Amino acid sequence: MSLTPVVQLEVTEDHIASESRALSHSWAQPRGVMGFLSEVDHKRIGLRFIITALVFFALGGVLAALMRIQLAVPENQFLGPDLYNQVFTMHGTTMMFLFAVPVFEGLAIYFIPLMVGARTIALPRLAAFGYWMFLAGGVFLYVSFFLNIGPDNGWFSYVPLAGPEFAPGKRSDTWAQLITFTEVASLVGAIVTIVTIFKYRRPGMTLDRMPMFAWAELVTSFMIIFAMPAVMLASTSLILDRLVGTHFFNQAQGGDPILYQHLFWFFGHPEVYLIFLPAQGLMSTLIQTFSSRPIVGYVALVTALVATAFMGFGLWVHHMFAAGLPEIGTSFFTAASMMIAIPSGVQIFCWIATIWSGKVRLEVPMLFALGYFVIFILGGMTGIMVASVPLDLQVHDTYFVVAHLHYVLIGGAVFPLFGALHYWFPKFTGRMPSHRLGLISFWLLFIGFNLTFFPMHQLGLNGMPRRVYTYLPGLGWETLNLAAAAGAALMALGALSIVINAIVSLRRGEMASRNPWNAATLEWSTSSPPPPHNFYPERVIGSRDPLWDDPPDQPIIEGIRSDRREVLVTRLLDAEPDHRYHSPEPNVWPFITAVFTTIMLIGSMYTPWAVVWGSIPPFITLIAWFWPRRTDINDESYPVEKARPQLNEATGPA
Amino acid sequence: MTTRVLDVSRLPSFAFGHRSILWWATMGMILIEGTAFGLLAVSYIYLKWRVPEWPPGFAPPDLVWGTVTTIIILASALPNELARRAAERLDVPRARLWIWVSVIFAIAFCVTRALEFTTLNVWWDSNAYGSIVWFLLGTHTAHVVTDILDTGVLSTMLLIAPIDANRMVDVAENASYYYFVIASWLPIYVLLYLAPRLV
Amino acid sequence: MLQSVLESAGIQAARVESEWWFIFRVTTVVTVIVLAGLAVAVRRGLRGRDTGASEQRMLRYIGIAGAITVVILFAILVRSIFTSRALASERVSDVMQIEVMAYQWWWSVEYQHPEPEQRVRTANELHIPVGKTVAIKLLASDVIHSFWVPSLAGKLDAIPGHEAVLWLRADRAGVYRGQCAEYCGFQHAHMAFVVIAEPPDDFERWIQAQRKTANQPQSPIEQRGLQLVQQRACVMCHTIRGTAAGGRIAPDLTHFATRSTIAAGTLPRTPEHVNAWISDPQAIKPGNRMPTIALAPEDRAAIVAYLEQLR
Amino acid sequence: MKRRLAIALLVLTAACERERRDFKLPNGDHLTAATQVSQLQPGAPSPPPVVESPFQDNAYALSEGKRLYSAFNCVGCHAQGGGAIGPALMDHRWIYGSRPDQIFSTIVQGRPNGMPSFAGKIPDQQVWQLVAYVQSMSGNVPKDAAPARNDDMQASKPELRREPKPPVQTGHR
Amino acid sequence: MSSSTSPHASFDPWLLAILFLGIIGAPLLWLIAEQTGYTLAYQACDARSTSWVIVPTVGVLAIVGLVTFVVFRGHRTASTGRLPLPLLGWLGVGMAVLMIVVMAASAIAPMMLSPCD
Repeated sequence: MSLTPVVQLEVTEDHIASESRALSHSWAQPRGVMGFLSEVDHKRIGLRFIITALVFFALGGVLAALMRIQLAVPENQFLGPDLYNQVFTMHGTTMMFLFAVPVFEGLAIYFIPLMVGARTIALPRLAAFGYWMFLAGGVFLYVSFFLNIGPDNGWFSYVPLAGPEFAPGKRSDTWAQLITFTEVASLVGAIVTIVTIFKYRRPGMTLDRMPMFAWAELVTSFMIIFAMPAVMLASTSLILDRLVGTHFFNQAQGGDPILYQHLFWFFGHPEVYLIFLPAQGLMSTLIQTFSSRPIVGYVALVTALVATAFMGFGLWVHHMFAAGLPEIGTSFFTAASMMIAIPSGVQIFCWIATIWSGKVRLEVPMLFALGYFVIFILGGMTGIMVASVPLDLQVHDTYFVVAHLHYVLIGGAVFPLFGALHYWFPKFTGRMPSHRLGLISFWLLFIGFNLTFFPMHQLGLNGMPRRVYTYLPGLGWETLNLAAAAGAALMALGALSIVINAIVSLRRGEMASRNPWNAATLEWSTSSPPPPHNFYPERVIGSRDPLWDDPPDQPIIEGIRSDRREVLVTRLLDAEPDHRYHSPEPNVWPFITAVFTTIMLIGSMYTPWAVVWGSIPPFITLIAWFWPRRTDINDESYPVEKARPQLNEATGPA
Repeated sequence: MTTRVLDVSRLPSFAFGHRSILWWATMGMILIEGTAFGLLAVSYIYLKWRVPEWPPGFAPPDLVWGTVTTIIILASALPNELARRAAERLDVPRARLWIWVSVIFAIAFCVTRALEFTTLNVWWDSNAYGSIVWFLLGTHTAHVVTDILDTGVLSTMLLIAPIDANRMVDVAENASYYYFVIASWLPIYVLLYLAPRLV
Repeated sequence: MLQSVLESAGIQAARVESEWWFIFRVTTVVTVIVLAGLAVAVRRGLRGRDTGASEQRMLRYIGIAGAITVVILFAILVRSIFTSRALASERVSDVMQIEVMAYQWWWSVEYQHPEPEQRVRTANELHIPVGKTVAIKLLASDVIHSFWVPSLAGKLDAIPGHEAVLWLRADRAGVYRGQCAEYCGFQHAHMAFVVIAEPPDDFERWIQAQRKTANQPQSPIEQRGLQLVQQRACVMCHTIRGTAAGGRIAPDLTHFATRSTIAAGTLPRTPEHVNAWISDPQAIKPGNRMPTIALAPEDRAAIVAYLEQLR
Repeated sequence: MKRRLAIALLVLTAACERERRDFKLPNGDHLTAATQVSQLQPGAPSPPPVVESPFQDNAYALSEGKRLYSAFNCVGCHAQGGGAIGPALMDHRWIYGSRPDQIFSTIVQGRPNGMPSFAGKIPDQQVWQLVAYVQSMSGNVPKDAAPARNDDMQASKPELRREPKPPVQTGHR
Repeated sequence: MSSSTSPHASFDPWLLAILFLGIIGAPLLWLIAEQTGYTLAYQACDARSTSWVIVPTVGVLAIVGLVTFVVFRGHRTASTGRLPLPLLGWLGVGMAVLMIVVMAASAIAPMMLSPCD
């Protein structure tokens, strides 16, 4: 007789009410400063990730505006070379490490548990630790910047310019340590997302009933796990070369600057793919909801996601075509760089088919999705152009590449992100965002973006190299740079209008129902904003679009204890119930561990001994983090003999 | 009115092996550090392949302590496996015994590892060969030290903290991380000690 | 002064330009078709007439579109490999060798020759005979730079510890401007150079003149200038063959007056600019390696006069 | 709390000083060399003028000093600091004084047995950078500003890893 | 080996292995072929013959072809299996076929280019 029978039971209204109250009580978050610091509710951690990342996006935007002002006219004296180099490096580093990856991780931490029907995220304390490390890294970078120690060798910090001889002072070390902070945060986010998707899905949600955004985050998290170690090695060996005198990249003692480029770009290229893969998941979500029909070609879209992820690891040498590597070797990467357009193409065709055969409502998120099409396709085409070696040798490290990367990153990731923020605003705050303000911000961003970055293609072809703090008059670059500066102003207005929309709607937006957009995924089945325990009563999933296709009388899941934070762990492939698990209680030690780890990392920039002595406090706080407290003990199996009868179930292969 | 209910209350409150959350978290860490070791090995081979003579002008590290460490590491797999099996039988005294034995083994090969560092015949700042050798050995030693401390804390937990089934799951999953530390040492041993001599 | 990928004057750049126009046309057509498809889809979606369309039929269309994408990508790939092969065939071996060493923020140029005294050292300017292929050996003395003259050929990185060879051939006489394309520090923006393609006999005359040592100053102010150059800080970094100045970490000034620009292509070489450059180089290129020297105005005028006669 | 603020401020200003990169430094012989040639002086011996080397904790100037040390061929006689024809610069023994202004005058005036005079040949700003670098060769500059290794053959430990050697005025090699 | 905790039997491990051979195995084979091709490019130049690059690439292409055939058979049985087997089946076939296309593309260049350029 199976342990999880489906029975006919009397489920009265007050039973549901009392269970909800009990759940709200046991999942409540402690108040006060200690409560704030020992947060484990995935919705709060996710929201903090998103808001902090958006603040860094604004800072990065301001830096971009400074650059555009400096380049508006030839031989401008607005920023000197030293300050301009810091500004463009901070812009690149902020946008790539402090905005792009963390904002999608924030969305994952907030929405993956809601979309797979779980009460919380797996390993919540680890997610909290990840957020604190991300915040510490961002604050550390910007404090260094205002102390004139901001990195100034570009967001990929090539050796030997960033090496011991040509980067005096601590600027290059600041960049290397920031990489340590943000990679710890994103690795932690990746593990948390993978475990939640694999083990916390609600019974009935087999792998092929998972929402597309969950697939995108799963694939992105695996990419993070295999890509981040490469930049760990690159930044660690760079800082070792600078502080301890090792010779990884010293060509006179056996090292090689090209080794740094290989190590960095093995991470670098998957990094840009793990930025726009979650956005492809968002696109499927937005298009499905606003075409009011299930997505066409679910299997094709999942295959395309997995294909893009794997192929992303085989392209990195196309960043090094100008480094003089043998032609036959680089031809492999030309072929792969061109063939990766196939999965992206298939995705675009599936979305067009969904729009074609759906009932389209042109809400603001749908507009951002259509903006994605226009901009990302142009970015993809220039991508194919730079994949060909002879052409790349002409446009590599010029403004043509700057235009390409902004088309694929802003078009590919930021537009779907703004669409998703508008789409999920009711779920975050319980209030509807204003449609009119949304329209204004979309058109400001769309026109401003194209006015800024389309002229850059021509600038690149006219021979303007990348990362120049100024340029000589008389080369035909003046009007194009002026247009770009005007476009940047429009984009700034667009970003400002989004902030206004958020603030205004927070106070005066109309109240949002559970499912204002009539979407199909599970996060719209609970109240907005969701209660601490996310769902009650939880119904077994019956189809790929539960809110549209599930029969109303799906069995309710009962038996998960409501007197403590308990979650149902299910099997990977078919989400069959496996065992009940006591989710960790709120705990302040992850925050304190992050503080001591920050002190250790910053100290290690000044003396290698800081790593030895600095690692003792985090070790002690880790013990406190994992030490079982009274509330952490699993009373069903304490003392251990009580667990004996459950033993053969617990160890079966399942 | 009656509704259909999926009653999960009789499910166990813990699980071993790949059904437990901790196994997946450990697997995540193993994948990350495995990739890091893989890339370190590729960098080693990249630097080795650039120069005709490797190690360039230095004697390769002596085999003595490296081999002793490898033997102890392989031997330490035994107490670990016994600790894991005891944990999965919820046999606390035996688990406690074998986990302490594996801590002692780990401390032993930590000592031989320290001696190993003295026989490398090269400093980390003499040339790229020295740098990559110290980096490889240093990274693995960092994993060994963290694993000793981690297992040590777990062992003291088994002594003084209240023990429930989840602690037993911790002991079992700690073993799987330990196997990774052992498994990652073997290719490094081949690269550092045998590659300069054979190839 | 040409510096554009789309106005190619050399065989290498011409092949790449034709490849550019091919891919540009193909991708433009594809973009227009896909966006048109999207527009039609949105219009029909707004009216919601095809909500009944069968998934199988749509998947078949997606399959066909995917197949077409693969075919187009293969076509572009093969065309790109043809261009690579054609470019490779331009790499003939026994041609004139020019060694270009990239420094932080200027280019040293040395025309190779079996006998050492025939070798010509100059800076920031390359003269090449029209119609003849030239092999440029790229070296970097400090950080990574990238030698790129868009109108003649693609760029190639100069990486310390690596030797890279770039083949160039100018098919039309003219002045082609190039710039460093790999971020290399404060003055990456002002690290340009000029390639002057001239008929072979003009080139011969130029290279013969470059081989001579610096001509002796005639007028008293120029002699005063030579004396000052040898007394003050110029000797620590610059070389003027035939005088006591022998420093090798800055551009060779032996035939300074034959060059059309100063400060790595930043300013045209006129006495006023040279005077301004000597008086305060940091104002023109902040962060560059030339220090400001305390010089009386008349001394500076004498030095400028001397430099201007170094034909 | 005030003490901690003071320390924090101190650390911040040190960081700002280390990272300063100003290229437009006035150039003139404003710092007259103060080496005393004769020991005779009326009344009590006047205290030596305290002259601060302007660049000793500025990382950019120290790395420029290191670049000029090889560019102006100081390595020809002093090697990488171990000394050859010229005396060693990385040890604690100083012949003509270890104060910044004394090093300044050694470079500008030159010294017997082969040290050439660079007066008028090296602008003051670069001489002060060389002075700062010479101080760093014996570890007498803050560690976070001292230059790291060069991308060349490894001749000696990079300056930032050398232990400071308090200078001793020996008057001979 | 059905576990008593749930009424549904666990999945046939062999079928899963075949499907994951397609999903993960084929791309890994392509990455390995790309790496070897890139490293052997130097050897091809030294030995003045591109066969150093063509042979491994075509060899691995053949192996991926074999993998595709095996995965296709696995997909046929998986398409009628319990959820989510059909998805894994299609995923395996899709990935294997795409890897064939990418490897075919990678094989063109070494055949057209001469060893040392």
